[in-house]
Amino acid sequence: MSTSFADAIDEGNTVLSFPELVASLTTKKFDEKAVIIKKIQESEHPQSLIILSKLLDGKIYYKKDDKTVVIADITKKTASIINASTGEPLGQTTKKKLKKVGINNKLRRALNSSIAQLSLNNEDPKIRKSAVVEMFKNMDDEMSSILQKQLGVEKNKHVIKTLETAISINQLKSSVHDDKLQAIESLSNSLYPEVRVALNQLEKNLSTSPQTSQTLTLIETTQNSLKKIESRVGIYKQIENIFFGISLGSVLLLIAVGLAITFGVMGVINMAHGEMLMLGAYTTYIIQLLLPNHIEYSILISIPTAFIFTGLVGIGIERGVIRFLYGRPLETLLATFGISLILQQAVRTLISPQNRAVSTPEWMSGSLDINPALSLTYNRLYIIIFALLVLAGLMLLLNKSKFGLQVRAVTQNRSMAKAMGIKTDWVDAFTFGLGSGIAGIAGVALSQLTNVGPNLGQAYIIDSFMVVVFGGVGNLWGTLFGAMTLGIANKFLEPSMGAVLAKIIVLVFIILFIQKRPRGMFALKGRSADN
Amino acid sequence: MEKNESILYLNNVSVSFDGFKAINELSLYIDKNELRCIIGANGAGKTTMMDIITGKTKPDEGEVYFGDHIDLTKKDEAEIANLGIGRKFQKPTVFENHSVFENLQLALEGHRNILSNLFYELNEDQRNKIDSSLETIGLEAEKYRMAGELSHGQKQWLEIGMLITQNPQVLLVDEPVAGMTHQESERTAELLTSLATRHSVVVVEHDMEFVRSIARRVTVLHQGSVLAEGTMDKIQNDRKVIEVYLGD
Amino acid sequence: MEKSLIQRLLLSDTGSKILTIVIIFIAIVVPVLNLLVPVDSPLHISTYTVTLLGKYLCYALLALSVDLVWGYLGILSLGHGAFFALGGYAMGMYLMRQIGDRGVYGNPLLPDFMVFLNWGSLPWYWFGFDHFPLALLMMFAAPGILAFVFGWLAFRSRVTGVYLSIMTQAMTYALMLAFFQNDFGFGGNNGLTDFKEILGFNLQDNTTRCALFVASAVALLSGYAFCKYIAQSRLGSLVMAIRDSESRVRFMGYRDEHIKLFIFVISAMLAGIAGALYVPQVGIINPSEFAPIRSIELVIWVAIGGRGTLYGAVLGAFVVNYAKTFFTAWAPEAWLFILGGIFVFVTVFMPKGLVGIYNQARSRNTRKKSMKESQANIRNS
Amino acid sequence: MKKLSLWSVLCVAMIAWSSSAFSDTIKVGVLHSLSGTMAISETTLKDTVLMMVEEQNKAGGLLGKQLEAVVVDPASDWPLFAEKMRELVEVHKVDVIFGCWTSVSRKSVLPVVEELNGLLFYPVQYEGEESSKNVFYTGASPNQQAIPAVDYLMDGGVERWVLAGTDYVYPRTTNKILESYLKLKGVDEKDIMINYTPFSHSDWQTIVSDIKQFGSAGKKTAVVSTINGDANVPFYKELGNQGLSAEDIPVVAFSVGEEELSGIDTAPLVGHLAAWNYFQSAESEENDSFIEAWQAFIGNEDRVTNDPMEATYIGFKMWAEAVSKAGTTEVDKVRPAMYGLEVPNLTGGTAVMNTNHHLSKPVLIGEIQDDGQFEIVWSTDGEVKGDAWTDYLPESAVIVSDWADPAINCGNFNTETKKCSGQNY
Repeated sequence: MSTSFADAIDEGNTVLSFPELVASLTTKKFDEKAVIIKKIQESEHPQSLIILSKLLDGKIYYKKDDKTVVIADITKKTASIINASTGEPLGQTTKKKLKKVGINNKLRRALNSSIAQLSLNNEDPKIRKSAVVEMFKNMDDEMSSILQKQLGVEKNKHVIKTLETAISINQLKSSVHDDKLQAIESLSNSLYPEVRVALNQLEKNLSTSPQTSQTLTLIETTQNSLKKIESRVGIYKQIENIFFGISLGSVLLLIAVGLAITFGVMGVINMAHGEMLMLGAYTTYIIQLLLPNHIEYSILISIPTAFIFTGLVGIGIERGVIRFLYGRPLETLLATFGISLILQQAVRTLISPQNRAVSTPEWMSGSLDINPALSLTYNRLYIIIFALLVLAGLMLLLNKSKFGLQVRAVTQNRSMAKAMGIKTDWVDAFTFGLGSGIAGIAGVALSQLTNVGPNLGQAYIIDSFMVVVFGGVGNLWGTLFGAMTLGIANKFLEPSMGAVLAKIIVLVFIILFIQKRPRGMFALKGRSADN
Repeated sequence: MEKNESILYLNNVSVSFDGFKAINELSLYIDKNELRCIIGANGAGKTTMMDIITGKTKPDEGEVYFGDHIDLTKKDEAEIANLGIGRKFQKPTVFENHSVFENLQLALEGHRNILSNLFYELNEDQRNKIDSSLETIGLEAEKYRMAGELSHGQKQWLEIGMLITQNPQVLLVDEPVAGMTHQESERTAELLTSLATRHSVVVVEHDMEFVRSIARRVTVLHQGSVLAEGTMDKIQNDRKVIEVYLGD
Repeated sequence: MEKSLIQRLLLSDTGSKILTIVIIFIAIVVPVLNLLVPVDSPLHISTYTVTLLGKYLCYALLALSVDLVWGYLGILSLGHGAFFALGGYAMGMYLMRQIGDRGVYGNPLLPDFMVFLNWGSLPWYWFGFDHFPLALLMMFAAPGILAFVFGWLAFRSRVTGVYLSIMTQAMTYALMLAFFQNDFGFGGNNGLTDFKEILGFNLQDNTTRCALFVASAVALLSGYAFCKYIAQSRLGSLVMAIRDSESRVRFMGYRDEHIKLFIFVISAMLAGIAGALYVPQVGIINPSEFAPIRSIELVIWVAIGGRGTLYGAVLGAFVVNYAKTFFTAWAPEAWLFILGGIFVFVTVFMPKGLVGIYNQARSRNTRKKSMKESQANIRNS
Repeated sequence: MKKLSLWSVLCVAMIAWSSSAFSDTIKVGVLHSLSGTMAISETTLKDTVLMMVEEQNKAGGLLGKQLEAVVVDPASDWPLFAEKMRELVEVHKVDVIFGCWTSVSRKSVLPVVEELNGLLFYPVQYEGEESSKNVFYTGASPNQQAIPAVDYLMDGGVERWVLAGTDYVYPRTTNKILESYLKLKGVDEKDIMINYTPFSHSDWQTIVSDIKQFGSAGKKTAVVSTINGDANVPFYKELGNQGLSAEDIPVVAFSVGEEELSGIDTAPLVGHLAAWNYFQSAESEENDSFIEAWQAFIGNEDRVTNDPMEATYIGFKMWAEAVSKAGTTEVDKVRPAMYGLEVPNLTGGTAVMNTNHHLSKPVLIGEIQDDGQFEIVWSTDGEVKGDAWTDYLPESAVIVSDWADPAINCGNFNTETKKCSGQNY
């Protein structure tokens, strides 16, 4: 089959039927597949779009026995298959009997462009729009006239705008001076990188062509348009940077807020705090392992689970070790360091020394595109919101609830609180549990950003101490302020001096800052603070 | 004008913490070899006043002078201590892991820099000085005991003893009889009165009976400034004082 | 007179006595058994043991420096690894320059890592390190100056307790990040390695190794005597007075921040010397020595040995490191459980460390004895 | 008193320990971190060696003796690597050591293994610039990984390059080599962006955004990543979230293999590339049986295999063969027996040990699939000979390594000065 197909391509005139085309996807050669994809697109067969998008998703297989090309939906070891060229269901089979139709990046690009052309009439305006954007890269007159036609029937104003941009990009190549000028001017409002590329290219071409007054005007207009675009892009770049800073800040806030309880409120130098983060992240992993078909909800389930689990571990640590060490804060450091070693090795032994894969649910992937120059990633957005919610919840709990009152009473005057009938033992245990639990839910968030492995905690422990100390111990507003300041400072230093130097500078800044305010940003002042 | 006669001079001093005025336009003059008692309710600013004199807290405004021309607001704690102002804390503060003897030895005047301490040897004079301090505070028998093992009252005395060994011109004594038995209080009263022959002594105290037993001149602080000043009798009959302090 | 001073410093109490005897004993016996006894004799001590014990001696000196600031001055430094590493780097730079043109690229001036990273010339801060006296000076000065600057800032503004600990941690962390950078000119992650000789003696030679071993022992003992001298002086009383009640000291007219700075700098220099002796014996210095975890670990040695006694720190360094050596070979998968467990156990149940247990047992014995005596007295009367 | 007794216990333990070394097995030292930051990668290799030892013993051992693995934990602590190496050779008297990961650990043990004339097999890809008499390098050197990968991308029309790496020797050297190679191929300086990040870097927002901008200049752009293990997950996550797909800006990595992918949600990574000498998806009988044996040994049929494992496999097979050939485990006899030795590799070809102590191996390029495996999209025609010294750095171009040629007989022979430099033994 495939040899005859190769011959067919060589001759270039044989017309293959649609099923024959699809069947020839079983070839191993990527160049041949590229031609087939183009032909499938041009065939205008109702199955074309489905086949191409399934191919892009890696869902096209062929049966090892009779080489039937199928769309397969694989779960674990079984697969339900559909005949690709007819769309007729072929029932169940096992994964072992199928072989995947592999693609590479070149094919992915070809597929994307083919799918885009087939999607111009899609019902969803978003898909129509991205189909047009996909075409920016290779605009020509033929494409332009197709889009012109599309412009006639298009209703959605966003899509219309994109279509106009696409046509203008092509119009830059026009030989008519006025058309060119008009295109340049109209493109000055577009932030698409492709537009900048096209304008830059145009400027380059113009500067090498004969310098008539017309070309000079064109050059000037192009430069003005580019300048306008660049300045807007610059502004969005700054906004993006602030967003990066806030998002880094919110990660710092999440990892530090648990420590603000155990260290800030209780005075325990909790070196095992990082391992609480780690346990929270592993909880997410376990939940996903237990509910492989509900990845979408796994994070939501993980949050309370991690809170309870790490909270219980925290209570265990408090009852087992820390309660013997009150009044000896520096020694809690040593004991909790020992605990952190044990927890790390426990994870290595019980789960694996390797990192574990935690999937990101659909709703947390991708980004919110505000415009072509500014898009905010969803996972970061959610984490910012989540961090603020956690902080708010914690503040409510500490300031408004009876438990919070008891916590404050115990930390301010233990013996008095005891005399008033507060069970200080249990308040201590639950406060430590609360701090640990919050570290656990921070771990859930971290599992969406970074490695879930035994070393996870180590990577964050110093940062969390810096945030708490910088913000001022015992004050949650200080923690918020500290996290955000450090996050934003880091992100503003990073572009000019690189990630490492930025971090070093921030650390040196904290060291110097503590000289000025030995008790952090939001510290209590006056006599009581000195004792 | 009064500046010439007084050894300690506070004029219009104010300090505030987070908007709360702990000391409010306070003016106070202590004379040479005077025994002054300062009383006032909790939060009246007694300890903050001591903090200002000893350089722990810098006033927001106002003047603090030691002798005629030494501006204390420009000095830090160690400098002020070396000028001759000693302080006893509210909570007895001695070096609990050192013996009584060592505590007094560290308080001996002179030898405040590092190297001379590294190569320090005690001479006969200094031994005698320590012994005489021990005698003054009546702790001869406890000479080699750890300070941490002393009773509360003994610690108070030891701290006063350290002040004496330091030989300052002014002694600031914060609540010397807190937690003492009646006899101990009496002994402390004697001690302080005898000290006032050679030093200026400022005593901050709650215990009215104790104040009455030693006081020649009493200052009443209220909300960070002086409410009344004079002899004990005068104070006891002052209407304002009765209202805010003695009244309840 | 001279003799009495030595007696006072090294033989004044049981701990010091045992320590002095043991160190002198191994400083003599180990090299002899390594160099003079044939390899197949059962009495032969392997080079492995020599380097291992040499490493422990350096760690013990480091632990001593930590005990001086923690046990006596009351400052829990979580950044002493940085001083150790700086001393090590100073030695490492000297050793690198000693390689000369014997590097793999044969460049007489530049160390190998600079050659393959295309460095044109030697950075200015590498100049002079080919002279041992200057390098020796830097082994003291580099950690000393860092400690001075950091301490001056921190003690002047009265950063204390937990805050100070966290700041020392930030200091060593920042240095670790900096030294990890290849642009910094200290070999990045690979650090300095491939040393050939020290003062003209081949480092792979057993005699050189034994000499370094003896030098470490001597350094440890002198360091011990020096710390003991400080501890027994009036300055020592002051230092402990600062630990127990800093404001009292200040209101007595002492410049507590100067005293703290003095001790901190001295301690940093001791740590630097430990690092400088450590590097030629293990053959590598790398930024991971700056890792905050490392500094925490060495605080734990002191805690386990028992702080505030000096000999406790030495004991702790030996015990923990021997445990580590032993368990990483004996139970490679579980040694962290054991070590972590020991840390927790010691902090909770033995706040005064191993030395504390011994002292407690002894004082219980003496108390028992005195009780018996007094009972006997009562009976007699 | 207590202390004295402790000391005597210590001394006795040590003497007893060192005298227990003589027994009738061939000892195989395993020097891989089982704790600390490197445990993530290294425990797998420890298990691989244990499996190889077990298989060899089942097949009758070597020279009629059983093999015995001696496992120690250097705990990702570089000076400890040197100490443990000395322990293995001096105390345990092992005949060969399989171990180390990352150059710093190798550099740390190098003086020890040379001094004691040990035999180390280093199974990880590295920056080259080394050839020790006592070390066999079974991982890839830059010309077996980086340069073919760049060639492949260049054929695919890439004109603009981002060289992103973790700031340590391997990326620095590799990028130096690539930079000079790219310039040699006519790539403009402006079209190369170089970026270094610290170990375990976790916040990639700014850098990915920079790459995005760099890649939007109209020329086809690719990222050559020498980012080290831990930092990869957040890097790829950020790439996916900021919408940089493999079709737009492919990333080719030299330190991301199946093992690393098993810790990542691969869905957003599909299409990104890696260059190795081995992929689990390679189709050969040796590979199938190796995977089967591995999964059975570890008791997990989802456990993956990777390139350093193949390097360990080849190293072990070669050593075993060389020992049989030499009839002894004596290092000085085994070493010459290694040269020219051929062992089937797992991708269907043959690995040859060259006289510069580096292997000849094929180079493969794979695209990441959503199941965490690689689809092999390109491979070299035959085996590529590993270079100890790269030809693309001026200082190193003049150096060659040959341990068999009596005229050279050293690891870094300068062809200009005709001298060997930097040899300890």
